Parts: sequence; structure tokens; C-alpha cells
Amino acid sequence: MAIFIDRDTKLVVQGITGRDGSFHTRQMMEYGTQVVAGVTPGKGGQTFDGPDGTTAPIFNTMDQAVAETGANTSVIYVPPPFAAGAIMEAVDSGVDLVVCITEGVPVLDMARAHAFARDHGVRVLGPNCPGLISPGKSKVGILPAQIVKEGPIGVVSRSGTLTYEAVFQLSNVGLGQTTCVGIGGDPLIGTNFIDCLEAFENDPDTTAVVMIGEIGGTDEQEAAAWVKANMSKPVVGFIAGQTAPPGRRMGHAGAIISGSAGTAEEKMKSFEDNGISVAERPADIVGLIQDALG
Amino acid sequence: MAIFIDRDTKLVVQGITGRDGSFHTRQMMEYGTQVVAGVTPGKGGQTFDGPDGTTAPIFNTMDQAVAETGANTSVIYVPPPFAAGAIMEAVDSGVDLVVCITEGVPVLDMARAHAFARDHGVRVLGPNCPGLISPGKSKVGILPAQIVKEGPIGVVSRSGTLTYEAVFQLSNVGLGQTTCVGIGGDPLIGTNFIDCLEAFENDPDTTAVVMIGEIGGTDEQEAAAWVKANMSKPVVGFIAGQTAPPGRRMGHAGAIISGSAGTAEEKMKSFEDNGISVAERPADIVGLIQDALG
Amino acid sequence: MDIHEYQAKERFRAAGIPVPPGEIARTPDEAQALAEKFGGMTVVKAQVHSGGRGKAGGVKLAKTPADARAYAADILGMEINGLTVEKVLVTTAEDIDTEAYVGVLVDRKKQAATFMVSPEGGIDIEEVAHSNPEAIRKLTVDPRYGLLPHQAYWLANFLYEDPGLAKQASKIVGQLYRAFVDSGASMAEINPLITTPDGKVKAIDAKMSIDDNELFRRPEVAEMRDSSSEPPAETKAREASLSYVKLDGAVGCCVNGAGLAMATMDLVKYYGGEPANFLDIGGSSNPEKVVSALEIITSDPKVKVILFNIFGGITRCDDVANGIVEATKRIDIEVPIVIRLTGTNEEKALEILKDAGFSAYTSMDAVVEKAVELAKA
Amino acid sequence: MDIHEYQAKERFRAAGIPVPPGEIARTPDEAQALAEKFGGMTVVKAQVHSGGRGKAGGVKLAKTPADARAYAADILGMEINGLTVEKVLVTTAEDIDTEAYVGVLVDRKKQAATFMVSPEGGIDIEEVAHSNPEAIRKLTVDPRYGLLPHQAYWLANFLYEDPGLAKQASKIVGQLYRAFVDSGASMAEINPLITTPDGKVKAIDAKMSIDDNELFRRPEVAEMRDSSSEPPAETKAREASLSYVKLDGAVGCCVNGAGLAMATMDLVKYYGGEPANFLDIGGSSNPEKVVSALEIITSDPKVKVILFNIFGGITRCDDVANGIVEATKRIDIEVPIVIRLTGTNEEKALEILKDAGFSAYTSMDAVVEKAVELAKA
Repeated sequence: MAIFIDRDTKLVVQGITGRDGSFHTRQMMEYGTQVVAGVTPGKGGQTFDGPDGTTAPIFNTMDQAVAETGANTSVIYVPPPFAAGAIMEAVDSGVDLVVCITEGVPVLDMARAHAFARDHGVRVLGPNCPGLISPGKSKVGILPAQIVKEGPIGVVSRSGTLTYEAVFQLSNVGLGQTTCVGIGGDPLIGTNFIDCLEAFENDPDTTAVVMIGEIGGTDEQEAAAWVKANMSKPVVGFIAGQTAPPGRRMGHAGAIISGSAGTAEEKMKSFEDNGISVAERPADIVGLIQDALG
Repeated sequence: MAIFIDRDTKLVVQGITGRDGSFHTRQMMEYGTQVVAGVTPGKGGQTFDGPDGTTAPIFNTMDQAVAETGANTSVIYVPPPFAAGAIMEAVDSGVDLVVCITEGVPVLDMARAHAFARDHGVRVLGPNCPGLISPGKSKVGILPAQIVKEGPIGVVSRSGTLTYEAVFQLSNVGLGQTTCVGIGGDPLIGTNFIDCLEAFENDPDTTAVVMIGEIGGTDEQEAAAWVKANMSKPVVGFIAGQTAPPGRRMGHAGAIISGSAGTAEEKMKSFEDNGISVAERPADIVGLIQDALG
Repeated sequence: MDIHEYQAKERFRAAGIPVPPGEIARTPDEAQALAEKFGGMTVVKAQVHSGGRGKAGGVKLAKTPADARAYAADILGMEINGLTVEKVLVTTAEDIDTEAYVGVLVDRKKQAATFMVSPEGGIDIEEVAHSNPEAIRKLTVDPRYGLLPHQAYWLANFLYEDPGLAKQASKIVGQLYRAFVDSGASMAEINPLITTPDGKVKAIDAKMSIDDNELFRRPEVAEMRDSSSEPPAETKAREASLSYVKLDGAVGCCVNGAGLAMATMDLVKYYGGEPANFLDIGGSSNPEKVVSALEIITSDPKVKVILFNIFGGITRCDDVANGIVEATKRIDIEVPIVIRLTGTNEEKALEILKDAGFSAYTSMDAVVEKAVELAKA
Repeated sequence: MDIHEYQAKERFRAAGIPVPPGEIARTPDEAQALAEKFGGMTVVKAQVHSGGRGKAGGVKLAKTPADARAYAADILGMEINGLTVEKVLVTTAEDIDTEAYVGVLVDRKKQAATFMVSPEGGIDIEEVAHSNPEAIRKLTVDPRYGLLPHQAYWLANFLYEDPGLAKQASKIVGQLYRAFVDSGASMAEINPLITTPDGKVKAIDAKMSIDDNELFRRPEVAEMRDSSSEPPAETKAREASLSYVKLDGAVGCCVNGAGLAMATMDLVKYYGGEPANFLDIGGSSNPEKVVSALEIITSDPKVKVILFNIFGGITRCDDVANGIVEATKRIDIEVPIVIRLTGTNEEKALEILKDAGFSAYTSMDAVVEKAVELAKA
């Protein structure tokens, strides 16, 4: 088992003909993800050429793509001005999960798009996220497939390359993953730590979880309280940004310490207070997981 | 028993200091309705003087009125430009029922206000309606109290004075009413025939229902189908506007025959087809009810 | 309130919808001058609040400015469904490749603005909805979000397979919604939306109805009312805040409440008569309002009897009776008046009326029967 | 993007918020001229993107135009938290009866714009939120409906008991929301909102941050950026699409990915060093970007060592290695460079780097330890 995506995931790629969209679609197809369709307005009727002679039909609208292919998941690579609209189109089309890779989506656009998704009961991952991968089953987004490995660890993170770092180290010592989820670095994201922790708790194949947070907001603190109240599986946590100055945006739109809220110190303390083992350095994550699993 | 309002109804009057609001508030208080508060922005702290030395406190906001008095129902007498806003304020304040008497509310304002009420799970009656009365228990709106009488008949109508006509005749032969509801003459109304029929069906004290429709829309047809499928109690129907020309608005904003839809003929046929006795004239209603009750 | 095609086109243009150039002419000379100005072929179109203009000969294709002049001379002054044409729109004639339909109105059941589009244009959309519903795509706009870009594009894709045309139509759908909302409309329609041989999408006809309740906050739209295009009695009624609709019969009706007014008309018919009008005087006992109502009813030469049907509720019947007596003193009325008055303080009221020489009833059936009898006399 | 008080006030004025007259001066002469033009007492306020202006002496009340001139001379050129004051706002001094706080920002948890208002104005709202939360009323705006009139009024009623003041404040709350949305802001604040002895409500200070992601569609807001008020290195980084934040240490960091970049800084600290900056070069192996990054890092004289930490994922490590080698050929760098590169094609990459004479690592801890050691040398 895995969370959110698995072998049954049938994916539509929104913005499949763009530079990023086409590149990553090929990567996903190579990994074995069932890419059943692409959407680019005005290019309906054309065909996307994947690796090794595979293809995917292109449609003008999500509505058509879902109706014709039975897709249940979408991933979005369209430019920021159109990303919130693409999310709403996907939500409206009847898929269960919408993964938005696009970075730079206006935050008030996202407030509307998230409300729309809630109204329709559809899960959005992101925006500004690397997507997710269930090793050996399916990959949706841009996570590098070669560093993951099938196994019992759930990984959830606000960061991209820092996740690779952690996953790489886990894989190197033989600790594979059920699913690695990048929830995104924006202030308003569709799927948060708690959503992922809950899914990992309910996933029988996951035995322990790595949770990688960073400065800004209070998601980690709320997740920590949730872990204490609801989680039976061990959780190891790391927070990036101990040396970040307040009031400055550290790359991610969401990685900013406002006033006293959202410091790494506060988050790490909250982890400790709620029974989450805190890794001081990324290199400590593996050891803590091994300790937790006995 | 009765539907929607009864002895437990604790009413706030929005626009209590206006001409219509103050007049009808006195009428409601005289009838015995528990008017616990009034709202007029800027007049908070003043007191409304009712009949026989009774009073009601006035608040600036619905929020305060509900918090201070435990009101569960509101009635609105504010002018059309502010009516939709008043409905949304009432919905937000936590009351269960909002009755909007105001006529002339822009229809696109109401589309938003009705959506807001649905999102909050609050019942709106109207707008452009005379309100409702549960004889001997409570009166909310502008229905004349002297024509009603306690008894077993439920009355629901899109019209004001035509309802008086029917109720008057019922009362004159001793057929009192559980509740008389005027659902309003606008195209977009919060509570429709089916809502009232369902409530009457579930009200143990109601033995038969009079349903007074008019041209425009297809509410009566949908209600007729609902009656056939769900209603155990006899229903007598009347439709006004058999002689109305197509395409012209007959007073009520909702009373207009558009194309082939919404003619009196079609509605009367739908009543007959679904087991609703059709009164040819208002004067026939009483006889049909007497027949139905045996 | 209906507005004219040329007015709807002004609203459409302001929202960015491509509409061919056109202007209003009130005389044949003006029409000729406009045709010369535009050059090429033009269309001369009667501006009147009625359907079926084309069938009535109110729309003509003019090859030359002289033709435009001649057609304008024919059309101006023409009667279409009882309304006199006082203005024509002179507009450039477009080469038409295909015709489609795009409309939006407030749907009562969905409680929101709802689009209907069809690749079959220039047609009666209601007829198509019945005969061939698959030729229509519908979309209800969630008032909480407004029309979303993908929804406009979804509608446009139903009209055109060609990506370029679909893109243009998608934009137009969005602009139409903007015009609809910004005008406080209850209905807006482009019929037909055409494509030209050079691949352009344009609106060559336009229709719009405004929600009367929106006019208070849109003075620029309220100014579009053309009183010359409605019966003078209806203008007068509107100015007196009375709901009035002229009909063809002999029984003039004056009732309080819209539902009761309709039921009264129906009862006139039931007893073998024909109502002369719908008229709701509302809940007021104000003699001024009754005076206006009587003036409006008696301005119709067909009226042979005036029938009051008043149900006194909150308003007391004696107050209303006094209002009627007062009003009838102020104007000369040559036809008989019969009055039914019931409800609060009814006995007092009936005495007031009898003292003033009126036939007074308490039963609706009795008074209507009497009125029909008098109308036939 | 932060904008200056005077710019935020322009946006507020455009939305209808009452803001006392005020204009910008870049010289003491201009300040005097403005004070003469306004008449009466004026306030001279440093325009700089930093809090604590008042405490730093950047805000002065001037009784006369000569005073205004003198204060402007003091303030212009002043350093506040490392930023040089280049402009002052000269504005009329208002009689103040009461001070309140009104602000709106995007709340992450509620996922929507959220108002905070307090009758305690001129204060640090976050401090009040902690010390006296009952002094604050909060309201989250449902993005589906926008700010509703009764919500604005509800907030205003928390500020003022007087109905006249509450009505004015209610309007201002609505206008502030309008300005917030129309500017694509992530935060907008009136602090303080004052009342005057003659019963007027006015905004005498204004603060606004714009969501960088909104700038592409709001060129008029994007033009408000004041590059003179930020370190030149940050301007250069923005123009090169690099995320860069200057810090005080000696270890210049160049990392791909924001999370990894922060973790790298933290690890520098862990090993006893201090990072000189945050810098995310993104997923690109483009030498141009690496050149820009190196130029920015080396422009900081405190930097003693440059540390690359690259995790090759989709991007292959050998491509990135080539990019680094190419870039370092193009510019002269006088401090040592250490590089950690791991992930796809890592062996190939390490060879390329060693051949070019760089210290190459695969372990993040090893490279950081080395960098700290070199920085201390």
C-alpha cells in the first residue's frame, strides 16, 4: 500500500505540451506512472509522444480528458497566471487528486481555488510542490525516481531538495519508502502535514514517518499536537531554517518568520514536547528512524 | 404543533425603527409573538416601545441581538438595497430562520444571499413574502392575524392577499390552520413549496394542505410530483393567472410566463396528474378540503 | 425592463464583445447617411420591444445607401405587434460562415445565472431545448465564484471545433457574463453569434432584459428605458408605482395584491367576461393611488365597468372605502363601478360605500358576476 | 514586496480612505516648501522599509516650515536598521482624539484574508494579540463572498461605540479590503486609525506588502518597487531570478532548493561557522545563473569561502558540475570554493570538478565542516 497514489492512479497532465510538462511527463511514463491523457487548450486531438513509442492523447479540456480516459488524478505544469484556474478546472472535472507543481501562484488566487476544492471535496497537493512518489507504483510530479526505494517509511516535507537529501540517505541504508510527499513551500497549501500523517497512520505498510518542516507558519506545531493525540507510529522530525533571520522570505513564499511565530526553535520544541524525535542535522534522520524501529 | 414558528420562536426584527418595521412589530407583539430584539445600525442602546407598555431592546448588529437575547428567528423590513445584506447578516448570526418581507431585492443579490444561507444551513423565507403565522402561537411578517384560526389545515402560497382570501374562507367555516406560509412572489426564493409540504407532512397536527400557486416557473409542477411520491395527506391546489398573457410580469417579479413554461394550464394539469384536487375558483377551496377530510 | 438591440450592443461593446459598427436613425435621411458612412452593404433593423421583427418585415438587407433609405422609410412608423417603430439600427452587413447561440439568464431552479449555448444559431432557443436538447450545452454559474475561465472555454468548445474560434468564443462568453452582471440583467443573448469567412467571431444581434430591481443603482441603465415603446397607460402606471398590464376585455379590474388580481381576472373569465387589465394597487388606502388607478383604467375606451376587489388585512377596509370614495369624487367616471370589500372593519366600509352610492359586496364571486353582467349590458 | 508609507497611502486614497494630505520630499528645501504649502503643523516621516522609525528618530512633528526643513535635513541620509533614508513624507499634523488599529493579512491557517482590529492603536498588534487578545477582534473573509457589509460594520463596532464613528470606520474597513485586493497585497495596515476632536476618522499611517506573485498583472504596483531601499546584491539577485538573503557570516552558500539552502546554513552554524547568505540557485545547470550567484556572493567582502551544496535529482550532477566549472572560468574568485555534489551521475561530476581543481565532496556534513574550517583560516 501507499498513500494518495498507487498502481491504480490514472494521470492527466495539464500543460503537457509545455517545456516542463513534456519533460516530466516522459519521466513519469518512464517510471511506470499511467499517464492516460494530457490537456492543452487548443491542442486537443494531438498526441503526446512518450518514451519507447508510448503515447497519450491530448484534449482541450479536463472534462473531455476525464470523460474519455477515466483519469482520477491530475498534475499541473501551467504558468502561474493560469495555475489557479487549472486547479479549479481539474477539481470540476471529477478527479480525486490534483497536484500543482507550479511555483509563483498569487496567494489570493489560491484562497479561491482552495475554497473551490473544499466545496467539491477534492484533494489538492501544493501548489509550489515537487509532487509525490509511491516507489515501485506511481510517481506524480518532479521527484527524482532514482533516489527512492520501496519500503516502510513515509516521508512528508515542505521542501524539495531537502527531501531528496533525506530520502537518499534512507534508501542508502536500505530503508525504502511507502510514499514520499512534498506538500509545498507556499503559505496556502491544499494538503498539510496532518493530512499526510493521518494517511500514513492509516496505511498498514507504513511503519514510521519522517516529517521535514521549515520556518514560517504553525503547521508543524499543529501537526505535532496531532501526532501526540492520534499517531501510533514513530515520527522523526527535522526543521530547516534555524539560522534564518526574521521577516525575510527564504526562497519559499511560505518560509518567513513573522513576529514571534514560526521560528525553527519553536517548531523543534513543539516536536520534542509531543514525542517526535528531532534530528539536529539531516544526517541524523536515518539513525533516529533506525532507533525508532528498534 | 405547527411548522417553522411556534411558541418558542424568539424574534429579532431587522429594520425595527422603519415605518413598516415598527408598525408590523407592534402587530406581531399584539398577537403574542415573542419579539425579543430589534436591530437598526446606529440605534443600538435605544428601546422599541410596543403595545401595552411592552418593549424590546434595539441593537446595532444581529450578532449582538442574538448574543444578548438568544433569538432564533429574524424578520427583515429593510429597504431593497440593503435586504440581501441583512439576510446574510442574519444567516451569520446563528438564527435558524430568516424571513424577508422586503419586495424589490435585485435577483443577483439574492442568488448570492441564498448561496450564503445554503452554505450556513439556515432557512430563508422569501424575499417579497408576507411571512407566516401559526395561529395561536406566533406570527412573523405581515399576515393579518384576525383572519386566521387555530386548526388542522396547512396553507402555503406564493401570493399575499389571495392567501388571505383562502384562509378567510377556511376560518369562516371553522377550518382553522396549523400554519399559513407565504413563500413569496420572487423568482428566487429561499423556501419553496416542497419545503413547506414536507414540513406539513411531518407535522402531526396538520391533516390537509392548501397550496396556492401562480404562473411562472415550475415550482408547482415539481411540488406536485413530490406530493405524489411522498405525501400521505390530502392537498388541494389553486393556480392564479389563467388569463395572464405570456411574457408579461403580473405584479410579482416571479409571475411571468416565459415561452411555454409556467402557464396556469400546465400547472393545473400537473396537479391533477399527481392527485392534487384543483380548485377552479378560490371559493371552491373550502369544499374540496371538506371533501378530502370526509 | 427590456432594452433595444442597439442599447444591448452598446453594453456588449463596452464589455469588449466584437459587434459590427452600427448607429440609430430616426429618419430615412439619417439611415441613408449612416449607410454612406459605413460603406458596403448594410442592414436596417427595426428597434422595437417585440419578437418576430424579421417575419414582420422589420429587418432588411440594403445593397446601397439608397436602398437603406427606402427600407428605413418602410420600417419607420411600421406597427409590429401593436408597437410603432420609431428608430432603426443601421449596421454593416457581415459575411456569415456559421451562426451560433449564446445566452445567459437567471435560472429559478438553480437560483443562479445559467448559460445556454448552441451551435445552431439564429433560432428560438426554447424550441431547440424541447426539440433537440442535445444541441444545447448548459452551465450554471456559481454566484460565489462567478464564471470561471475553464467554464467559459468549456461552453466555447461546444460551439466550435476550431481552436482559434473556440478561443475567441471563450472570451466572448466571459465578456457577455461581465455585461450581464454589470448591467444588472436578468437575461442577455447573442443570437446569432457568427463566424466570418476570415475566421472572426462576432455578435450581430443582441438582446437584454434588465432586472427592474437593479435600476436604482444603475442610473446609466435606467436611462435606457424607452417609454415611447410601451403603451402610455403602462408608463403612467409605472410612474404611480402601480403594477398594470393592459389586456383586451371590458372589465376594468382594480385589486390589492398580485395573486388576488390574477385570480380576479380569472374569475371574470369564469363568469363569461373578459378582463381589461391586470392592476395591483398594493396595500395602500391612499386616495392618490386610487385616482391614478382609475385614470389609467378609464383611459382604455374598451372598459365598460370598473371592478374593485379589496381584501382588507392589515389595512382596514374602512380606510380603503374612504380612499375610493374620495378618489371617485375627484374624477369623472362614466362607467359603473362595483366594489367588493372584505376583511378588517368590513361592515363599516360597506356602509361608507353604500352611502356614496356604490354597489358593495362581500363575496368575490358575487361582485365578479355583477361586473360581467354590467360589461355585457 | 514592501512598499513605502506614502505609496500605501496613494493606494488607500484611491480606494476612498480619508488620508491627510502629504507629499514626498527628497531635500530639506522640498520639505520646507511642502510644509509651507500645507500650512500649520506638519509631520516629517522617514520613508524606509524598516520598523522602529519613530524610535530611531525618523518621525518628527514640525511646528513651522523652518522646523520641517531642519528635521528633513536630520532625517534624510539617516541610517535606520542599515537602510539609508532617501525620502521623507511631509504630511499635515492631525489633532488626535483616539487611536485604533485596523489590519488585514492572508492567514495561512484560515487560508484567506483575515482582519484584525483593535481600539488600542499605534501599537504592535502581535504584542497585543499575545498580551491582551480580548483587545482584538478578528474576522476571516470568505474568498467566495468577499467582505460583506455586516462584517465590516461588526469590526467597526468593536472600535467605536459612537454610531457616527462606527459608520465611518465601517466604510474604511471596506475600502481597506478593496485596496488590499486591488493591490494584490498580502498585508495592509492602518496603524493608527485616528479620530479627531471634530468626529472624523482618518488613516494617519499606512503599511502594505504586495504578494510578489501578483506583480506580473499589476504593472502600476510593480513600479512602486524602490530598489534604492534594498541592498544592491538583493536587487541583482532578483533580476537574475535567484532567491538571495544577505546575512553576516563568512561562509558564502550556493545551494539548489530553498529547504536544502536553509539546512546548509544551519549546518554551517552547527559546525561553528556563520553563513554569509541564503541563496537558492534553483534546479538549473545554466552557467549564467551560477555566474550571477558567484558575483553576488563575492560582492560581500566578509565572505571567506564559497560553499556549493547541490543535490542532483532530475537535473544530472555532471551538467551542474560543468556549469560550475564554466562559470568559475569567467570570473575571478579570490576565496576558496568547496563543492558538494550528490545524486544522479555523481561520480562523473566529481571527476569533472577534481580535474578543474575543486575540492569535491559527496557528504553534506564533510563539505560544511571543510568550509567552516577554511572560513576561519
